[in-house]
Amino acid sequence: MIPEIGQFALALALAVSLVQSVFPLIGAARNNVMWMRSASATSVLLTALVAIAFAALMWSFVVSDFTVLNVASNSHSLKPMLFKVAATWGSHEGSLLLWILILVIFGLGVSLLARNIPLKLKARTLAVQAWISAGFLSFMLFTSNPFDRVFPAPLDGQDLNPLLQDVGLAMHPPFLYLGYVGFSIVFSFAVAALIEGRVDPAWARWVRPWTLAAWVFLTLGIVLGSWWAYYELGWGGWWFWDPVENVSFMPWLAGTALFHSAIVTEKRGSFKSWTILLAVLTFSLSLLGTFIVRSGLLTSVHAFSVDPERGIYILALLAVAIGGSLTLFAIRAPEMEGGGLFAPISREAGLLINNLLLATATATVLFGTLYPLLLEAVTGEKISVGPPYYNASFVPIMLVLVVVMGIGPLLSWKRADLRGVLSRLKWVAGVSLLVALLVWYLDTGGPALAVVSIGLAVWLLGAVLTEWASRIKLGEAPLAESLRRARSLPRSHYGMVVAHAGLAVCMIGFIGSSAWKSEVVTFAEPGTQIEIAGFDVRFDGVEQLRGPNYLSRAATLTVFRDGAYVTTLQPERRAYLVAGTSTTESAIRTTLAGDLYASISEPAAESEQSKWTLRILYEPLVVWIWIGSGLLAFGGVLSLSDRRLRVGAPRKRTGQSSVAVAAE
Amino acid sequence: MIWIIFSFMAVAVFLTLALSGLGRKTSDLSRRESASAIFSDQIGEVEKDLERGIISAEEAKAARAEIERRLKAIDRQSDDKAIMGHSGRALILLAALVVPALGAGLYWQLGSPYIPSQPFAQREGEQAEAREIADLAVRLKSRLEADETGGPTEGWVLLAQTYMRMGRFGDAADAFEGLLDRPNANSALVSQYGEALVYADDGVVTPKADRAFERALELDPSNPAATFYKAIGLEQAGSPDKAYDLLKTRMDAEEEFRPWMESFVAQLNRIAPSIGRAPVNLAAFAPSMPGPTADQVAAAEEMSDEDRQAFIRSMVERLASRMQENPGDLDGWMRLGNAYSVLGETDGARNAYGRARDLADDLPQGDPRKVAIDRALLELGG
Amino acid sequence: MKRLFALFPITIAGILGAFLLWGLNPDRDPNEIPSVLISQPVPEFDLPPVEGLDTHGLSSTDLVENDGSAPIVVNVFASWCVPCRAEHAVLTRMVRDEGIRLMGINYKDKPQDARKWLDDLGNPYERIGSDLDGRAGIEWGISGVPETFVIDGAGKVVFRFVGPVLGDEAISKMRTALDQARAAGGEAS
Amino acid sequence: MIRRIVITAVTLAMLVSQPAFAVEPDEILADPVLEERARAISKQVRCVVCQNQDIDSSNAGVARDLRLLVRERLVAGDTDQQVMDFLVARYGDYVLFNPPWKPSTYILWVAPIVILGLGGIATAAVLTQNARRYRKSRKQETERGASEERNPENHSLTEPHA
Repeated sequence: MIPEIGQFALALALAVSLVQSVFPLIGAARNNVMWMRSASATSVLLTALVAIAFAALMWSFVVSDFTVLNVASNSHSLKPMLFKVAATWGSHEGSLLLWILILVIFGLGVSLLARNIPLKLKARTLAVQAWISAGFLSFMLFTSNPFDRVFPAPLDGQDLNPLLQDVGLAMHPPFLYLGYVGFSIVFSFAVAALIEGRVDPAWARWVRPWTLAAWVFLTLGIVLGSWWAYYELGWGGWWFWDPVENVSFMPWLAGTALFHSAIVTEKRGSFKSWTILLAVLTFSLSLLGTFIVRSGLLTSVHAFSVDPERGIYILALLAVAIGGSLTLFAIRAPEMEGGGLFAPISREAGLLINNLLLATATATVLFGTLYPLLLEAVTGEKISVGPPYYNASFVPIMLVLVVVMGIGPLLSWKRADLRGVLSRLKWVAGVSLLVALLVWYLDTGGPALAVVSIGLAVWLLGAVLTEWASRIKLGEAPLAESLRRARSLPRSHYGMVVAHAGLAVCMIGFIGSSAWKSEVVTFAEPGTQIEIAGFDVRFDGVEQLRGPNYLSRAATLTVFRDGAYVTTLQPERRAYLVAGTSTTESAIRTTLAGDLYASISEPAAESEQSKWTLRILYEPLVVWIWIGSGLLAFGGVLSLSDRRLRVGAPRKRTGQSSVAVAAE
Repeated sequence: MIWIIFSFMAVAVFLTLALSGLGRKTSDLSRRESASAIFSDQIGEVEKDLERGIISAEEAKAARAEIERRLKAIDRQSDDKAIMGHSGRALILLAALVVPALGAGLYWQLGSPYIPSQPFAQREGEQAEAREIADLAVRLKSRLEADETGGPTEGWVLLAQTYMRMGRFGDAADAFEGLLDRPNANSALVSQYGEALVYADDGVVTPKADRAFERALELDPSNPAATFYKAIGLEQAGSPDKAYDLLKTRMDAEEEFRPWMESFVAQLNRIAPSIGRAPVNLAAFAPSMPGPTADQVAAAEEMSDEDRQAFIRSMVERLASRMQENPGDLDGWMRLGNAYSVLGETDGARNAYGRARDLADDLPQGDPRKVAIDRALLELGG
Repeated sequence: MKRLFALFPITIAGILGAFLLWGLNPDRDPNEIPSVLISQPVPEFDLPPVEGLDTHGLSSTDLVENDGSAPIVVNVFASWCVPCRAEHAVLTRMVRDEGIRLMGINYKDKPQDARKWLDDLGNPYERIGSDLDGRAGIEWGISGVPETFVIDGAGKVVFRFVGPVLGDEAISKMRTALDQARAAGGEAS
Repeated sequence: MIRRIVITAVTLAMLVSQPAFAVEPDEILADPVLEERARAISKQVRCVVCQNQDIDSSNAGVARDLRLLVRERLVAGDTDQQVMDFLVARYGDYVLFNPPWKPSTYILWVAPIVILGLGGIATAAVLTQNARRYRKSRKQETERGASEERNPENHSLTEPHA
């Protein structure tokens, strides 16, 4: 019965979303307050209904109701409760339901929180949001219904791919979707502004916090996925330039460009049409990601289902959403210009260059991801575009961006003194050059890119600190004065400082773990000693363990350094009984200097059960990636907590005459 | 119960929609209000930044001047027209009515209200049964193996059939295999052996299985299961026309309706389009069976598409109500399931075949109806 | 000018959309890799027979020095490969009814398994080479088992089929390729 | 449970032979320099059966065969390029993660530069246009005194169709 309630709730939700797509929009065009206001009620209703459906599905997973096809094919009675819950969004259908749930929750957020934006803008935004909801609800109900039933029910389920039974990966999709879908609000705002034909100051105000929130979630989502790949796949990689990774990275890049450009739009009224375009494109790239992951269009390690019919449906959705909004853009954008003027050397110009580079980087990733498809369509030839391409194209662009990032925040609005800024940064430049030379000296013959990147990371870190120091007049004014200034510096400013420093920290991690990684792969028998990166690792043997739904072989590795005991590592190889597959559970000792990473595989041969394939890696500085990404996200949160962004738009001034509103 | 909940949900949706748009109106902002509020807030920020010493006095002055200019510009603009009141209320009420109706209609298409929830914990009976069967199989096997005379044929057949039910097709085939040389290995036994082989090979009729069906036919040329699988083998080898002929000949040889004909017809009609043969009508073989007569079918062919749908539907409804009165009729459930799938009503079909599947458990293993039900359920996503 | 710029995004999106639509066409298999062997002579390889089986081994010369204009079908199979069982009946019937010449490459298979398999299913192969280490498979550029190649009378690869030859579409593709090979062989001789 | 009984199209995934683990110790060459080269090559070669993975980290049987082959060729004295060519001759450009520079990939390789160039031109256009108007407005500002009311920057707010 419970699943059927979910099914019914979804059917109602689709109908409600249709109402919400129509009434507020017409209401806004015809100045009908009641119709515009109906959006608030419908968005509450929509959220309640989808939440009921989601709860129903989750309940079915929790109690293992195998009359629900989705449960039967993605769960198992023996699975740990945590993963039963997480399996709710582990499959294509369930994840789509989560997607929609987040979508309607964001809609509800607008209707509840956006008390201070013009009613018309709000009504139109919610209507656009409802179009998206209606599109995805119908997609789910007609092609991928999570509540399809089986009767008679199988006695037990088929279990979820064990690679996915992991905390990191269980949390990865919700964050990713919060990011993807968070951009939907920005998109709806942009389309509403395009329908209206003008950009309110409130528009720019509203776009920034939503963009920032979505960006923080997306950052965390991507990092969780990357972290999962690092420890779960067993060979210590964290980024593969796989199409599925790329499609989550593109909205991130575009979103980064978006909230930088929105700053200019809010503060100076410039770049309006560009900001609108970015808002549309960011969500379009999220949709493209959803499409690519779920259509089986490109080959990837971790795509969902391969079903061209679903692909056609999403492509149609994309055509309506992206095609429609960009057409609207083509009509409205030329009329939408004007804004504060500025000199070629100014904060505005710096942010423009930032946007140029980020947009180019996004386009490069998009092009690299889709090029195999384009070429295949034109010539039938099949090629692969892998990491070497992105290292040669994307990475240099980002390095230039890092140079600009060091300078940009020091520039003042309207007109800046570049010479003054550069002279303030000359010490930073000197130090980073020295560091680069030092690295080059220590690692002669190593990759040149690593040397350059380390130098640039130091440059960015130094420039960020310089900027902060100069804002609080550190060294120029008495210390007490500097402290006072440091305290009163707005939180959004600290957000910027922390996030930029986070990127510098990330860079150090990227370089360390890719340029100076060492690896030993060997057959190990009890007693085998392996030497790696100054550690002596002793293999003590393997024992059998039993988990709730798997059997495990756990190796014990004792690690010494200069004869002194350091730690014990226990990498495992798990065989999941129902799913019939094995996973590698690596064991990692993390320090700031680097990770000691161990994984084992099956015995070397059936006949030699005591001889195991052991893989030990030393990944220098890899933890800096996670720290740096944490700082990036934390910087976003700091900015969000800034009063100006949190409030969005101030409430109307008290005492101001209210505009003619029909009486109650 | 479920209908009460559904009605409650529908009413809640109706009420929320019907009342939407009413209520407090304090917080609605016009464009001008919102913009001027933001600009004055921005001016406040500039003051604060100046106080904090983030910007110089000159910068602050310029910024303030710019914002003030914008504020003035906004004031000069004409604001939105006065906003009207309650017009269009009727349409909202209409929408509030349409939404539950639309939701219900959609649910009618998608839902399966009669399938109960079956949380795993509440299915101890089934689990116990499954364990019992497994246990039984183990005991039966050890007893048969301990038997010095090799164990009675019936015992081994029972074991093999148990394995089949448990989905251990390879074991079932092995159990049957030991009986093949016994003098009482009849046609049914040999064809069941072949069937186990086919199941064990994911539905592929391997030459080994084919030989078994061959032998089953030697023992009893009228064994329909053996004929059925031989035809499937032929089709898999790329000779659908031969498969068609074989099935058709076997059916033509029969004087009256037999239950297995359903699956034969289904199979024939699946092959027919690809080799350009005429589809077969079950009614032609079973004039006495309840269902459309040849005349009715002929009449249906002359109808328009809509009429035909309606006609088929009325037939199906009659059949469905008959099944409610006579739920033990396996063939009836299968016909109903088939009719539903023709109409594209997957859930109805699934339910009907589900009922049929329960009844089919009592059938002997070689019965092609079982296969037909299982296949239908599989195709329906069951 | 501004209008032109504003049209730019929708144009790009439209073009990309068209490509994506093309990419969804059901005949396209994103995992399939086109063979570089088409219209090339068969690759060099020399495989011994399956141990304990009295069918001859297979080498490139058997395919090149093909006197008649009759095309040859080379089928890569293994006993551990489930789809191979399914296509076996089709290939057997093609040998029997259509008189094709079928050669086999037994890919990474234990001889005893292969023998049992052929015993169970029958042996339609004229020659079978045993590719224990998979090296011949690499020479043929195979990406999985089963794969089937059609070689014309002149020893050139005409066609490659990835996956089991099953179903009307696959069989008709094979027939077309065989006709093509016959025509090419006819010209050659 | 109903076992899939498949009568017609047996939809079966192609099986990849015996699973192994990424690089196995027994594959590793004694000569560290050659081994280093082998690893580098393996990381550039795409596994043909396992969707977007290099053969170095792939578990598939074919990937292992290819790894062994790469090492064999290196031991036989091939250059890196010769090894790559050997693989491309059998599997096509598809196996190269680093797309070769040739007519069909010219567009791919120049695209980033072209995009950056076009974007740069557009950015430069925006900047110079803006700078011209900015200079003009400052000039007017100084000429007319800081008369805020008539400052052309007013345009910033007067959107058309407002």
